[in-house]
Amino acid sequence: MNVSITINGTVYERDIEPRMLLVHFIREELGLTGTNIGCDTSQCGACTIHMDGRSLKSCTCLAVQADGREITTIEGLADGDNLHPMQEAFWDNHGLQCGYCTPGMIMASTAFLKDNPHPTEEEIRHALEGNFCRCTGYQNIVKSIKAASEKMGG
Amino acid sequence: MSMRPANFDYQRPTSLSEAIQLLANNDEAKALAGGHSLIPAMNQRLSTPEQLVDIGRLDELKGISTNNGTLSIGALSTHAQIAASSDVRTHCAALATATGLVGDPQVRNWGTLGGNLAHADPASDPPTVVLAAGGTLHLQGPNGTRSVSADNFFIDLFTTDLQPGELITRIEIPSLQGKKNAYVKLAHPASRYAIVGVCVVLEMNGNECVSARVAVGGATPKATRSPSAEERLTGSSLQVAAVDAAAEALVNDIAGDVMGDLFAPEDYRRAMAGVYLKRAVQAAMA
Amino acid sequence: MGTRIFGSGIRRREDPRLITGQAKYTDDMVLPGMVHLAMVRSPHAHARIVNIDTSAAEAMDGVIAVYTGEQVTLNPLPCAWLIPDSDLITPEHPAVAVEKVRYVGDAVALVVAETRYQAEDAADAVRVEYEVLPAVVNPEAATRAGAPQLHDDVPNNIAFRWVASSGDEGVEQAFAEADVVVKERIVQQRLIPTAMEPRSAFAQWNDAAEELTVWYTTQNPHIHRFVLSGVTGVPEHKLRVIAPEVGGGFGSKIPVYADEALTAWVAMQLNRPVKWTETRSENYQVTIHGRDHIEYVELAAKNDGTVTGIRGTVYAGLGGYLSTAGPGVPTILHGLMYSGAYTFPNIRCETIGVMTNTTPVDAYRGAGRPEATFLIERLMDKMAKALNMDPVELRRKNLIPPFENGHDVAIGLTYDSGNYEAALNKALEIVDYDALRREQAEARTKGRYIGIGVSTYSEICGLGPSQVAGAVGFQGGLWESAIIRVSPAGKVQAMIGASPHGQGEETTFAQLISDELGFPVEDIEIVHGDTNQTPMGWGTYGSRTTPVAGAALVLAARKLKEKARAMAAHLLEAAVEDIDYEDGKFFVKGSPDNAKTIQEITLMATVAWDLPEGMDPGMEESQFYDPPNFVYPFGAHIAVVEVDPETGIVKLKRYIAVDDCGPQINPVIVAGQVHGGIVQGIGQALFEGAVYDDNGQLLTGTMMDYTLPRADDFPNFELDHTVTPSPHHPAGIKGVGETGTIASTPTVYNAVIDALQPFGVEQIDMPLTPSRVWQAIQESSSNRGGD
Amino acid sequence: MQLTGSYKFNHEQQAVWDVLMNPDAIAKALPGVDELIPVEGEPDTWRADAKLGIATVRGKYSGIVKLSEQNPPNQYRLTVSGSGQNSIIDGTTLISLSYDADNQQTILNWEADVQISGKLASIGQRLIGAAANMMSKQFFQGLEKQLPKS
Repeated sequence: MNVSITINGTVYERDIEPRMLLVHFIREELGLTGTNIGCDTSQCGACTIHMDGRSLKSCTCLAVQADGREITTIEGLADGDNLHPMQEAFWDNHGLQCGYCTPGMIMASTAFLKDNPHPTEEEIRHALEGNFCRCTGYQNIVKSIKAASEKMGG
Repeated sequence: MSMRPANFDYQRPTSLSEAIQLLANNDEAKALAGGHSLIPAMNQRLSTPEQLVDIGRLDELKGISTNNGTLSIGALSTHAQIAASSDVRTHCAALATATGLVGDPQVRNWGTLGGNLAHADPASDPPTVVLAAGGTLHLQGPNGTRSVSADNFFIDLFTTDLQPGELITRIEIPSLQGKKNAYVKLAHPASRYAIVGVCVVLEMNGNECVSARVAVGGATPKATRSPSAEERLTGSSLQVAAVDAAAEALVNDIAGDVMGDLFAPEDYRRAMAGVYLKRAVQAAMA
Repeated sequence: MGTRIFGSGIRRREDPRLITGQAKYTDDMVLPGMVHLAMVRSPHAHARIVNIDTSAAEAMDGVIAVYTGEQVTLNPLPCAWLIPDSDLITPEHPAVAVEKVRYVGDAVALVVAETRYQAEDAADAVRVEYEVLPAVVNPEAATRAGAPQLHDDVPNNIAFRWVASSGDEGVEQAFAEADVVVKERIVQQRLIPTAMEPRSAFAQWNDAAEELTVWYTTQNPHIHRFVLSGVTGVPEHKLRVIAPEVGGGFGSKIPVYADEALTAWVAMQLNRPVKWTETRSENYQVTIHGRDHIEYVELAAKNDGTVTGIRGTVYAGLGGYLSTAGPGVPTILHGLMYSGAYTFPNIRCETIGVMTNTTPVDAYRGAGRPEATFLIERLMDKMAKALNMDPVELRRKNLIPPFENGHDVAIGLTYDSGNYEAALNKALEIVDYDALRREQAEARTKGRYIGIGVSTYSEICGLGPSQVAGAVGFQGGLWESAIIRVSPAGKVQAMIGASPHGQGEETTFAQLISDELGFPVEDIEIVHGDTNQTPMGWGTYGSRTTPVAGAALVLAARKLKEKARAMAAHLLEAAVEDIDYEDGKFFVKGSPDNAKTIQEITLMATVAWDLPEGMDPGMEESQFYDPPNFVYPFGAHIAVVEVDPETGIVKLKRYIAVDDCGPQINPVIVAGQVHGGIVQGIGQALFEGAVYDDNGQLLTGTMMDYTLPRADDFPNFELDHTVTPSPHHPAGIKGVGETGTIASTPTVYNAVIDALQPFGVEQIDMPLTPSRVWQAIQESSSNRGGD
Repeated sequence: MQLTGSYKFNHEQQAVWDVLMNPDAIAKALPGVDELIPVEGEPDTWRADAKLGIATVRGKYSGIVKLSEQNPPNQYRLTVSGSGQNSIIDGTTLISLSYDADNQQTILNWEADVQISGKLASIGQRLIGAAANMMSKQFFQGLEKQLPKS
């Protein structure tokens, strides 16, 4: 089936099997391997991207469902050479170690801040319920998101 | 070991009637709305439908509105939309709570209420609220439209009154404005599904509870009302003894049907159903 | 002089590629002509393979080959920790099961196809007929008469019996003469490491050159080259192992698994690049698990609180086959830890290593040392209660007094340095322990159940002297090496054999070099993870990278510095002993204005127009380093929890960690290591546990059932530290990768039991899930306290 | 996994027994089964293909159904073993009948030992008990439908 999906501002047209998951379309068809896969039951959140501005686990969506939609992946978050404030905050606050969960964490938290620009620490912790990290104990991830919210909130 | 679905035929009808036709024509077809129950099962190849009928873009199934206080929620409304809807908060706060507790933010962004109710997972949150709130499901199928009360819709484990080719189009919930209502949940720490979820709807006249609806989910194969608990609460002033009695009544009502698993054995679930009833009453009255 | 870079919490140099999605993990690799491998795995825990029918799979679209075990020509997988004096038996571990499967997930066939979807379709179509055999999953039960036998050559499923003792007579006497003995049966439940990146391998065979390259999710590429060479028959100089970005390991990427070797083998068969990546469910079934002990332990003491002896008998589950380091974990890394931070004079640990129809068990974060620390700290709390002493006082009474350069403990180790009471005092100060106890008492009167847990620990890490490795049967060395190479313009590449994967050594090691030589951090690149680019090393595990590879690096830098000093002396026409160094500049004593920078010196040494007599050109040094001893970090942790008796839910309210890993190169990174370790340790106490049914089916086979800790399970941790340098590390540094995991499990466990004192609850098996805590409260004889 | 349950038929015990022993009736009552094909040389043993499952979790299974230890009209053993969806299901159920003359009901009690291997074991943990109960209920309801209206 033919699909046309806009990813990070570029329109990609491909003929794909309907069963192809969006995450495989992104990683394997387009070679955008910043989006990672950490589980097979929609729990871990490593594959989180934005679809039409809202966070989505791209393992829980068929690529055909994304036909005609706008997608942002971790590769499309920075504005040219300028890191997104969330990326900067993760870097500044040691919000990552092995980095595998990081793209999903950053995508989930940037989407979260759109709905809740001034979250409390508790709200941040709750907002991460769809994302696992095994390295950081979440401590510096929470700190990073808090810092980003302060920076972005001005 | 898979995380890739088996092959299937994919159809994206442009109208509700076309969707119903496609589903009616093929016993092995499945409707795909948000896909947040179906796709995980397909990824594991536990579900291998021959055909998916993607209803995710049908405008007929979208939108949240109120009509004389009755909430009307299009089947394709996402949990996040419902949780954030001021209409829902006003008229059925418990549903806003419950949809805000489904899965995680990503799931709530794309999972739909219609898909959720049709799937009828026993540990899901919304069925419990729709049942306690006295909701009605509007269905459309090859033989036309019909309405089913939530009381009659949930039949058993993953089993509803939906007939082949039928879809949920929208869900109506009478306004609970003025009634106390709340949903509380003990979540499985890994899956986030409800071990126990309890919803109460209490109509108060001064200190007296003049009517009560109580539903429990998670503990039993389907969201279940507890007539005995409702009876204990009705006519009481929700004093500790009455609520304790209602909790005990709830536990007795469901005793034979309680499910157990590794994380929450039957006796624990049974006890928690009572505890969470008490907490639901507290939350409703808070 | 500027701020010293050693000790500065600079941002990580790894991060830009990781936060932008540019990092390349193994599964991200692509080569033209690539094909995909999927495994057909046993759904049974114990069965004979009767027949495998691959015909349907072979006929499917895109399928290139299907192989069964009989066709695979790899050598068996070796066990590489052959603990001595234990009658260890190492049953054969074929890469693909041929006659019998021994755990759910044991591979029985391989499918290769053009796409992954096709490979998985075809794997589903391979028909395997089994004769199902009875299974056994409990390591204690597996040793009993009549239990199902996994391997014909392992009678009673006992792979080894191992004893560590300070002297059996003394131990017997201590227990016979004790005023009080406390005992406990402890189940160290199985844990699933769950590195966020599943395992993956990508192999390329060059038929003409007979060269094999394998990209590999590994913590130790050089070990994997060494072993893979033996398994595949490809000689080491023709075999290149590359660890690209590795998404966490926690021990699970140390062992040599069949899958990676099979990926390489298929590449050799087909002469095409082959990729294999496990799914998470597959990861839970076949990637190693940790812990799995049933322990019978006891502690003897005098009435005044002097502990006189500790002993234990441990049934250690090893799984269906012996994993690479499997036998070493519950023995060497466990029994030798029984001294803890204390002056225990009599110690004995007996470990019975048992084969069961389960996923093989190997090193998981802390590996043996968390299990030992748990039982010590658990018994200390139990003893405090028996003696009616405050648990802090009991610990204080038995702590080893401060020492700076060596302390012998009864089990036979020499600890390097320690000041345990200082760490304990600091932690107690942070929480205001006495006030906290008053608060607890007050809360109880209001029906709130707060619990306080305190642990002191000392651990063994920085593995370790190679001589010791040999003496304890480890089939390799444990030294590290480093090469520092400075280019003509003064840019530095440092090559290390260790293989960090999230720990941040690209940053901290650059800080070490910068601190020693004065090159700015941004001019230093740490090269690791590629056997063709780095010198030999034994890998990243056991909190050894900084203690061992870091030491090699510091010594290489110092060698380089001496060369630079000699060159500077030559350039400044002074005697070498008159040359001073500061901040990357060399100058004649007293004349800092007339200095040569390290970059200038490098250039002159590299062009080599005018070298001092006898000096070789270039600015490059290499250093091998075999540590003289382990390092022994230590600390004290405190947890405050509240238990909701109605639901059994445990809420962690505060967590305080005071750790001492010597001087910290980068305190932000150290804190990150501690954070992650604490959460994994608390995971064991409260959330995680792999469960098999009696037939060997893994019931917690996905992330939907195996509970990983989440962000909202925790408060902000309160961290502090003391600094006690290791006397033998050139920069005084100890390891810190495992301390959090080692300390936090007993700390939180003891806090929960403390909270439940009014109910008389003494023991609950981990993890302390709400239903278990609730059940314990229900069953408690004195549960009237809860009314 | 041990499971137990009971079912009440508003029929005489012999009638219930007869329908329980009738392969055509069993085939009709087993959810998703069209036909039981006798296995040659094995008494009271049939091969069946079934489309089994609940809601979205549904797949093709093939297996063997066997009746044994018959003690008419009181007790027998029903053994089912099947595989599909990367899973293997082995179940043996002891079925006992007794007649409650007061209520004119035949009471069927069953005690099952079910062993599930493979995918369903690792992922279906939370629901297997409830699913087994539901499917057994469907089976007995299916049998009851084939009894003459009482």
